[in-house]
Amino acid sequence: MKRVVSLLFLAALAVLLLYVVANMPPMGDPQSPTRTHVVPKYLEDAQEETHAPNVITGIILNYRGYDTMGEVTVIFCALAGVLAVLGREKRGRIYAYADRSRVKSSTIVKTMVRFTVPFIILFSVYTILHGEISPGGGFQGGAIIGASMIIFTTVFGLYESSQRIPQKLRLPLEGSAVLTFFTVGVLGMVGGGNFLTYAWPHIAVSLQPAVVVWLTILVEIGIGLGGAMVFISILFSMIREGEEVAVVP
Amino acid sequence: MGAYRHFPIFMITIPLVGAVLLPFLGYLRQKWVPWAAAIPLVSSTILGSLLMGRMPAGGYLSYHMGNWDPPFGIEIRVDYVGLFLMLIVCGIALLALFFSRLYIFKEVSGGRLTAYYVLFLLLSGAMLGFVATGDIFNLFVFMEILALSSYALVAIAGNRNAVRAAFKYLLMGAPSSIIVLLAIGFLYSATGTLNMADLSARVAESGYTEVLMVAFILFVIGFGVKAALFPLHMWLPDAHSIAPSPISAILSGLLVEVSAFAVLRITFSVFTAGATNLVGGTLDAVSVFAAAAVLYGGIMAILQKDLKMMIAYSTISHVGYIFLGITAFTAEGVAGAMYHMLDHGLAKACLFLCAGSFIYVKGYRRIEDLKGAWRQMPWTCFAFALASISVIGIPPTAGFISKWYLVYGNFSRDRWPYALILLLGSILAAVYCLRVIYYMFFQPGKEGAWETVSKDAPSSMLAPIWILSAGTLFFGLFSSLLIPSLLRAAKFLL
Amino acid sequence: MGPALNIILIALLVITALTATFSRDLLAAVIIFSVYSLIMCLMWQRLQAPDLALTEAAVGAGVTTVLFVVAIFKTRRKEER
Amino acid sequence: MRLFHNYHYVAAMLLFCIGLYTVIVRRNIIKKLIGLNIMETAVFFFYISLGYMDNGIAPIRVGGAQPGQMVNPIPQALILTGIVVAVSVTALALSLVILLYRQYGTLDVDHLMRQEEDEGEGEKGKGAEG
Repeated sequence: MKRVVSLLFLAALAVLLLYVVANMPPMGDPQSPTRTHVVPKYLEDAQEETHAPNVITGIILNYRGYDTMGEVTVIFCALAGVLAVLGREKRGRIYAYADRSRVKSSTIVKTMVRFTVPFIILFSVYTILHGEISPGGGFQGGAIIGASMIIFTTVFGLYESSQRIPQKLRLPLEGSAVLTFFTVGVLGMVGGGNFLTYAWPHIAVSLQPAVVVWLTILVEIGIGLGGAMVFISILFSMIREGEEVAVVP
Repeated sequence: MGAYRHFPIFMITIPLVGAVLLPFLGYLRQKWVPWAAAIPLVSSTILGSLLMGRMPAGGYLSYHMGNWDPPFGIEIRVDYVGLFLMLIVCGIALLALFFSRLYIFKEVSGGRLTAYYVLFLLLSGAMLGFVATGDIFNLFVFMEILALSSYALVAIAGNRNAVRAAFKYLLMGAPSSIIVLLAIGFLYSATGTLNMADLSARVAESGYTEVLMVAFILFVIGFGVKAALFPLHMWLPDAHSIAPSPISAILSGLLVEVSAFAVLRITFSVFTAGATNLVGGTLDAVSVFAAAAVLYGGIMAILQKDLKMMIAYSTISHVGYIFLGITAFTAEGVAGAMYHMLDHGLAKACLFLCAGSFIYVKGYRRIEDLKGAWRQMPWTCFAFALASISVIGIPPTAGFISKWYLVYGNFSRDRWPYALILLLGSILAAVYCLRVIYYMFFQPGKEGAWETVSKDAPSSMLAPIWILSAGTLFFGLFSSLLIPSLLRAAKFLL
Repeated sequence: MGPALNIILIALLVITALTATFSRDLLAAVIIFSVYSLIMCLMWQRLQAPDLALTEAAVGAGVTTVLFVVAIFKTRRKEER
Repeated sequence: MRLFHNYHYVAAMLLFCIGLYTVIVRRNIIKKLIGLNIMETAVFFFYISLGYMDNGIAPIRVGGAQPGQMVNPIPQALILTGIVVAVSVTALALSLVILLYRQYGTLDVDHLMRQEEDEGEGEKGKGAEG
């Protein structure tokens, strides 16, 4: 019964959606509203106004920076939620982890991972710092750092990796994305504009490009570090759940 | 305006940043966390009250994020109604926070204390941002903060029921967020903009009426889940009754209202400015569902044995009231819906906090256990009675004023069946509320269930309860403070 | 080349999505879902969205999959009847 | 026929419906979460196709690329936010799943609901206190 109702609902929804698609502007039409209204200004002026050749970086950090501030709050919120539900891993050395996710890895695998992880992190740093020119940016870089730590954890186990990135290091950095955004936002106000103004009206016009570029890089680094730490903390918290065994020191 | 224009953004960001800073304090001195958590909310409340005095009547405050002009940058748009709702959010959240300080040890273990307050601040900040934003995608972002923190807060007790209720909530809430995202996509494809003010102009002249119509339907479905509109309400009774009581108060008294407010804004400030024909059919369907919600919520509330469950079902019924007000499409109806958001927020928060106070003192959750409760807990019981009167809609309270405008708004557009259903809803509310009151005051308690010496909840818990219930009385007696400006705002929307 | 490749990719997307839905082995479903994400990432690259392709490869196919795998290790691998 | 021209959109809607089907009909909760992710990616796909134009190039202004040829950057910027939101929801949901399994020993929604009914109304109140 319930199944039939839900299938009927799905069928109705599918018909509705297809009806919309059949009436939408044709894809790639240069005359469609999405093409003619806001976009031309972004494409024309983004480089001069945000000093980021990658228009997307310009939009997410500058034009729609407030959205991105919300976005980093969302991942912080997810972290707070996961920690509220599962709890953080214990501090100190008296706990060992009997994690099942740890593969019995051979020396070859261990050496390979030890060798590649620094390069992955190097790549992610490049992604973070180069975000305004090439594809990528703070969040992608952070996710890549998180992924590299995931590889490390699957091979060496949680104990090893939580020694490399201890809680003391992660705790202050988890909120760094939100804090950087807030700082940049307030600096924009001090500089005479509104919240999240990068080109401060109070300073000389010739200095503005440099300020915008440096603030952009600052925000990218903040997002990258914050994102990476949040991912690592979420992962550690999920792996450690129910698997902590107290060991007499 | 000078520095005042910066106030809304600080009202939103200070709780969010406070939430980020709180873990440090939790790491160093956990004892101070409950007090420190109040600081951001207090400052938001102060900023909001200062701004309220400066608000131009009938005007609005538009704040351009990053100095980019609206269609290009994000705009925060606070009008009189929005600021009013933001102040309600701040106030009720603050009272629930103070209530939590002692109460929370009953339901949340010490290790999760910091996480509780962090999520609490995120929830409050997100609600403020959700109300204030003038950009439709930004609305989605804040909705997600709102949703994520509320899932986690429902689950925070960590026991079987809490986790199950939270997961049920998530399984309905997450798809609804995606549906809203899809609706935003449709809207964007037909208009090419995301700013609400700009949208309302472009919706009117857009040629893609089919796309816009379906986008509106999807918006109603998406926000309908969040606001627990009748056929989409399944998550609400569990989530609201099982969450810790201060969180129930926030979810029931604020979150539902804020989602209904989002529907109101989408309906009036995006779609109907010159495009009423687009949304007419959908709104008719919504009013049928809302009427069903009034009856269903009322009847289910009568059948409940658990006090918090009863209050939760009553919320479903009241969401129906709010939607009937919105769909009435008259200034009185809309103003009534807005006023109902206020008084339902106050009354429901008060009822849930009272239920929490019974749990705190005696651990009683069932309605039957409350027989003779007033002898031990007179203050809680009287506050409960006052809030119930507002829920029913009996004259000196705010509930009466809003219900009067709702009924009037529906009558004046020849929607008399809906007006009758509103009255019937009041009768149902009287049945379920008066039953509890009857048990509390006029039934002898079970042997040993209550101590004869009065040992009510501690005064730091009674104070929030009484402020809320006095609020329902205050806004009932002095409705002329707000009603004219709400009517003017509603006329402006139509 | 043009549309043909897109259509092939879309077909693959639908096939992987359906397989992920109907497979009884949860781990297999998750791995197929990560394949789905990777195909999606190729598709986005073809639609000229390199930023998103990078993000999807790192987040959708990487982090999300790992989170799913951890959750499956913590719970059970087979779907119940 | 516009439906054929918009085949990207049609595909996105199809995937959306597959995802929604998984969320509504499949009983396993991890399956439901996979369905949620499929739904999300489908919507992202829809947004990105919305921004595409024929012979467009990525919106990165290096090497003398002309603004007129670029695809629409706005949906891409929005979806970047969307992806982050999606992974956040998934992380929280999966941690709830782990806890749910520890307490109920099942991942099946029907089994969960049966256990809920077995506990009965009165037990529910007591359980939530502990």
